[in-house]
Amino acid sequence: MVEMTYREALRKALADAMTENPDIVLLGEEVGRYGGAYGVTRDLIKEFGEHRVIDTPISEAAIVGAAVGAAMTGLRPVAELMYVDFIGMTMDQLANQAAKIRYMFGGQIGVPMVLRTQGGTGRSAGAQHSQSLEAFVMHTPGLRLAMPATVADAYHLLRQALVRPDPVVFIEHKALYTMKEDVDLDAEPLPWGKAAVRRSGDDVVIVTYSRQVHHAMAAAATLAQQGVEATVIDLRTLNPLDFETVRGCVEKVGRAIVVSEGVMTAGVGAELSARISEECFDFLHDPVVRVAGEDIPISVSPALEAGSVPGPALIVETALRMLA
Amino acid sequence: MVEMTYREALRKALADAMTENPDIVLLGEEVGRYGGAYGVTRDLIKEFGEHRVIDTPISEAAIVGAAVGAAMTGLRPVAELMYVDFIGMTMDQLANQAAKIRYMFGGQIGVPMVLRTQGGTGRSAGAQHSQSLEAFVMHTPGLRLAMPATVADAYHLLRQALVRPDPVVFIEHKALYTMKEDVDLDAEPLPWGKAAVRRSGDDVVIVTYSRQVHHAMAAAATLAQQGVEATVIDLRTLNPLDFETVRGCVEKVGRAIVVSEGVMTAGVGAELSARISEECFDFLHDPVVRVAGEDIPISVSPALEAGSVPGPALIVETALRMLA
Amino acid sequence: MTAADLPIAGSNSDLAMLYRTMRRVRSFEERVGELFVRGQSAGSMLHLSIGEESAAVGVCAAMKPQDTFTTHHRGHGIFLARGADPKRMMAEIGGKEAGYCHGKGGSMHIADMGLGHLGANAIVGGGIPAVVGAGLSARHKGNGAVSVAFFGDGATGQGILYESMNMAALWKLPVLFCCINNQYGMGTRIDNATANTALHERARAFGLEGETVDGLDVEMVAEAARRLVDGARAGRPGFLAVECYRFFGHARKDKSPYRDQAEEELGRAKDPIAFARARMISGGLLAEAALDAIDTEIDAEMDATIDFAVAQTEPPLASMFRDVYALTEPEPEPVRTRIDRVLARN
Amino acid sequence: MTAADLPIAGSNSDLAMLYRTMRRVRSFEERVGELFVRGQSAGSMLHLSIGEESAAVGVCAAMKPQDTFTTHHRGHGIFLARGADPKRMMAEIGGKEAGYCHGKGGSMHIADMGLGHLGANAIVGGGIPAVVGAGLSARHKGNGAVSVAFFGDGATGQGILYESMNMAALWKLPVLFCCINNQYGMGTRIDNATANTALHERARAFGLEGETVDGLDVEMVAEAARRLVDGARAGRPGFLAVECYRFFGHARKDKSPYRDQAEEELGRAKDPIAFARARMISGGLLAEAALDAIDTEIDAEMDATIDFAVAQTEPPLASMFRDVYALTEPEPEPVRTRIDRVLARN
Ligand SMILES: Cc1ncc(C[n+]2csc(CCOP(=O)(O)OP(=O)(O)O)c2C)c(N)n1
Ligand SMILES: Cc1ncc(C[n+]2csc(CCOP(=O)(O)OP(=O)(O)O)c2C)c(N)n1
Ligand SMILES: [Mg+2]
Ligand SMILES: [Mg+2]
Repeated sequence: MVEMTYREALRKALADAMTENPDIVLLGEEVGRYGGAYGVTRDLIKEFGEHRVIDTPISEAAIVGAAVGAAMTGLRPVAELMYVDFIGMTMDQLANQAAKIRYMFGGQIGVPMVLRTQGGTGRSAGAQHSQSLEAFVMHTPGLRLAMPATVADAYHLLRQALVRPDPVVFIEHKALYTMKEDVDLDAEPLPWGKAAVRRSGDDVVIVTYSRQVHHAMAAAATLAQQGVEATVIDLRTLNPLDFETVRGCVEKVGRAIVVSEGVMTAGVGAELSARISEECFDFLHDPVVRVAGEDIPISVSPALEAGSVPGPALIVETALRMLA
Repeated sequence: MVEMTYREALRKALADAMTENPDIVLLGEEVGRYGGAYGVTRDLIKEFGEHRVIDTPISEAAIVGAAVGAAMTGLRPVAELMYVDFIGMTMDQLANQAAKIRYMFGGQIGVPMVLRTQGGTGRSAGAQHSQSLEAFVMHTPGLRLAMPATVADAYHLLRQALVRPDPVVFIEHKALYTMKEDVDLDAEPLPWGKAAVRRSGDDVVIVTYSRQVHHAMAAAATLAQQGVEATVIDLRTLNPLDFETVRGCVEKVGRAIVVSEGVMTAGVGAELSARISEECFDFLHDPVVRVAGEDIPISVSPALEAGSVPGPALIVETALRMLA
Repeated sequence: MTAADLPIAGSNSDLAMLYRTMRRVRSFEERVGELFVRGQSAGSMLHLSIGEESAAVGVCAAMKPQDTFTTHHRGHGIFLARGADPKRMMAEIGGKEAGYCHGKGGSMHIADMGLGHLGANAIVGGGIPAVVGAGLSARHKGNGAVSVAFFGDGATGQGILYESMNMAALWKLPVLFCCINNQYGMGTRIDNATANTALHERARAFGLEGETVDGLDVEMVAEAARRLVDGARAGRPGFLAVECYRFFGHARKDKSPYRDQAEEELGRAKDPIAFARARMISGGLLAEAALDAIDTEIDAEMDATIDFAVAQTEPPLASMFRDVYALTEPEPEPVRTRIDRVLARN
Repeated sequence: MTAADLPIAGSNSDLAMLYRTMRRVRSFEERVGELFVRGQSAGSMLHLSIGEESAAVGVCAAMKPQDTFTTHHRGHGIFLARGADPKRMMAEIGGKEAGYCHGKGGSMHIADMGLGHLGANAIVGGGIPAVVGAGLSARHKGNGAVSVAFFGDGATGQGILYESMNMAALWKLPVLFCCINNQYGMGTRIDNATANTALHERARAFGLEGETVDGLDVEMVAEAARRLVDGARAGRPGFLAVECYRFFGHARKDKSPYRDQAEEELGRAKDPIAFARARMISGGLLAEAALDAIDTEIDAEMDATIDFAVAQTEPPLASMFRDVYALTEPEPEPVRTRIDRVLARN
């Protein structure tokens, strides 16, 4: 067991993978000399040189496009998008190229690249630097999607993403970088695509991912003090989606709350709520409840920002009322 | 009553609105001399001149960005995106700028623009020219979203979009342009944001929009022959979403099928299914069923293309089995 | 307050006025830094324009009241040069209700339609195409307005700049693209971001009038800007690169470890304010004492902006749902309300 | 079949071979038109490269087996010049299982890794940045491969072209940007899309080697291409604009009402095939009869591609779910299966 931050685990995953596989290259804005806007790639340029840790101009579309071309010609690129909020500039290269190339070309070639980025609220960064846009990716066939909540997953999911045959969008959460955990990285990790039941309880199932896993765990602890036992599922990857684990827990418990930081309408929570309601229909004592981000942009005002996304209190309140 | 095609209705809406409001300008690729890739703007440049019908270079991002700036300075731009598949290049200007400007700037100014585009399958146009990407728009607070299914709505929804205070994404369906209907354009239209109950029946409610409305109506006719009466709801706009009409019908009938052409996962169907399941829980005899596009890209092969999206047969089959 | 009835600070281009405006910008930016240190700013994404004041002041001096503009994330100085109220700016940077955007926008999203400020932008390059649209509006209305896009050297990596320049040149719009080249995009020096740092050559290749000017001398900047803004007004859109140096880190937390001392000292020596000051003294335009008096007066004014901002209240929580759509439209339904409805059955 | 063991059609640049290859391209494209007329093509989005054969053939003649490339939507000729099997191409255009992409890609998405064809693209500009990545791969592997992006004049409106050129120049990658300037993007003539039609000037402004060559003379195109491809291989990325004319409509259904007869006749007079033919005859390189024989042989070969394509079967419906992800991964669950599970309870 060693204590490590989410940021350090990500950095170690990159360093270890790059040591093992000489074809892995990083490219993105400030990934080299600056060490990454959030420090994830700090000093990797010293270790691997500027031909494997490539500082790019501010050209998100071409960064992703270059990664696509590199992946098609034998490299394993890890492109960094500094904020997931900038995905809008890359959506054509991501959704029309990376996601569809294997299919359009009849399976001749894949695009084994990873797009690392980070999202979420927590830094008063405003409407264009605080979003949770994973739904765009989840709605695009051909793209895998991983969103680690824990330090161990930050390491293992990134290592696993780096051996997947298809493009993986890997979304970190800016509020988790400094989170510390004791981890044993030699312990056998959960397989790629498997959800983790972080806590088991028979009263309600909370299905979530990324930072909201911690809010859900905090809520579960509070609920326990009031005699309510919650199961907390950390999906870890949204594509593939481990619905079997969700189904198993929900059919046992009969109540589900799905939590996501992204805006509620047509978001990831909608997919989860719909699937649970459709496929666990006869097992539900109560309707599935979505706890999600408000259908509004994020403000810089810390008060408004905090008010725009779910926290433990809302999850607790929702669970208690559901069980009332 | 006059007979008119969907295409002609759209063109008339633009012409009538431009005649009434001199600040309306059209800009986009091929909207002028060429008359629009699908002929919607044919000859408008002759009628209104090249300063109001502006042929642009192939620069989707800047087209939308220019429309944003024009809308902020007193014009009412209608930007045309030739295929909704190209929205990836515009998502930053659309979702980070157009959608958020009013909010970020504290309500000082709005962005009253319309982004006209078209989507869907039907022309063997392949993976990058056949998508249904409305979910991206529906998931973006600040953007209104209209998707007309009928000739009358093609006219009225576009006229209404052109007097809305906020940005409207207006998505036509490429397979409907040649569809003819008898319309009385002087008759009072349904208000903006109101869904239309196209047919009423007590056995199952089919909730859909755009081209799938016609598939649903065809399915309903077939079902009627087998003694099954379906209600068909045409949502007309997805933002605002008229959930009250959906609720009313579903609570009465107790069974719902939601149909969309876009891929199933995290799509519009997910939002509709989730809301119905959550809010009409006690009224549902059966789980809501989503009939949607497969979670795959679209092929040029006509056979594979047709197999990738819902048609009347699948809707009929689903309804019959639900009622079995 | 509209541009018409407000004295556009920069619009007087005599050196004393240019000096005063540059000095106000720097004094304000220093106070922004202090607001952050005092933990009163909304976040740490504060980008100071210290060292590049001549670009903001020189170009704004060439603009007319009806003109409009967009800025990048480092836009405080530009807006001040245009005549912004520093108190409301500081309040916005503090995320307060009294700010220009009621605390929703903050440092990177300040805007003011009254002064023709179509908005700062946190997306590098994000505000550039809007001036093409503003140019179309000006052509349509024939109001003789020019629209200026201010952006940094880093934005030259964004394709949308070229799409926009191409349109402006094609349609001969009254538009100016102003690149404030402070040599850095975060930790990346311009020569690590492009092979040809003579940025105006690109603009010319698209058919624009293109110039590069040394930002050390605000009078030269103002002169070049006047040439290009007047040209734009006459249907000859242009591009102006102002060469300067980013004196401090990218944002408040960046200590610029990626560049060396020597380079920084050289860069900071290119100080447009010190340069203007020296010229006025040597030219006998204003005496040292008079200039000191101006500085003291300005610093006092700017000190007051901190006290003002700190004293302001946070926006009310309910304002969160306002302005997503026009006020005439229903506000988005809060998640709580939706949860209530779903659970109402219990 | 890999580039190594296949005779790259263009790679021999004596005029007879260049003529033969251009002639094969035109003959194939004429058959594509016929396939459409016979209702045997998958859709009508078929973009013929008739009139611009010299660009495809001249540039491919300068490429080596290890080189890679991407094309735009008008890419049949380029792929043929690279040595594609016209039967499999025609089958793909017909949406058949025997096609290069098993009927999933069609005319606008043909690719073949064996010949280094990284793919045609239906997104204008969409295939351009891939060559930057291919350039990074070549640098990393030291395999001396050059990657060429073929695109049309219309793609010069796309910002991603400039982002890509900037990166290639900055990193000195073995990359060539080849703009096939057929004067039109759909109905928009180049001078209605940009103020400066000397496109190579932009490339130079970004630090690339930039040239424009007249597509009438395939030997001149091949010579310019060799200069630039060799330069790219040596670390001097380049840009080549080939001036030609789009003889027919944009796609099968377009009759080009937006341009006048006179202009079309002038444009079609710039025929690289007729030009090469005349030169060979006048230069005594090949006699009229010999050339006619070549033409007849080629036309016969291409006639066979139609029969082949028409005779092929549609891809099996189940193949719809294949290749969304790698074959080692589970296929996406069909909607029907999901509906079955939901309704199973009944
Ligand atoms: C689209 C986008 N990419 C990246 C960023 C992160 N970022 C913010 S400022 C900046 C550097 C911009 O440099 P420059 O344009 O020269 O402006 P300066 O900060 O020097 O004033 C970067 C990369 C962003 N905000 N938006
Ligand atoms: C991003 C994008 N925008 C628009 C289109 C529609 N479109 C297809 S081809 C074309 C014209 C392209 O012109 P050019 O690049 O010169 O190629 P050419 O057709 O002349 O070979 C347009 C506008 C598209 N396919 N992709
Ligand atoms: Mg800079
Ligand atoms: Mg062309």
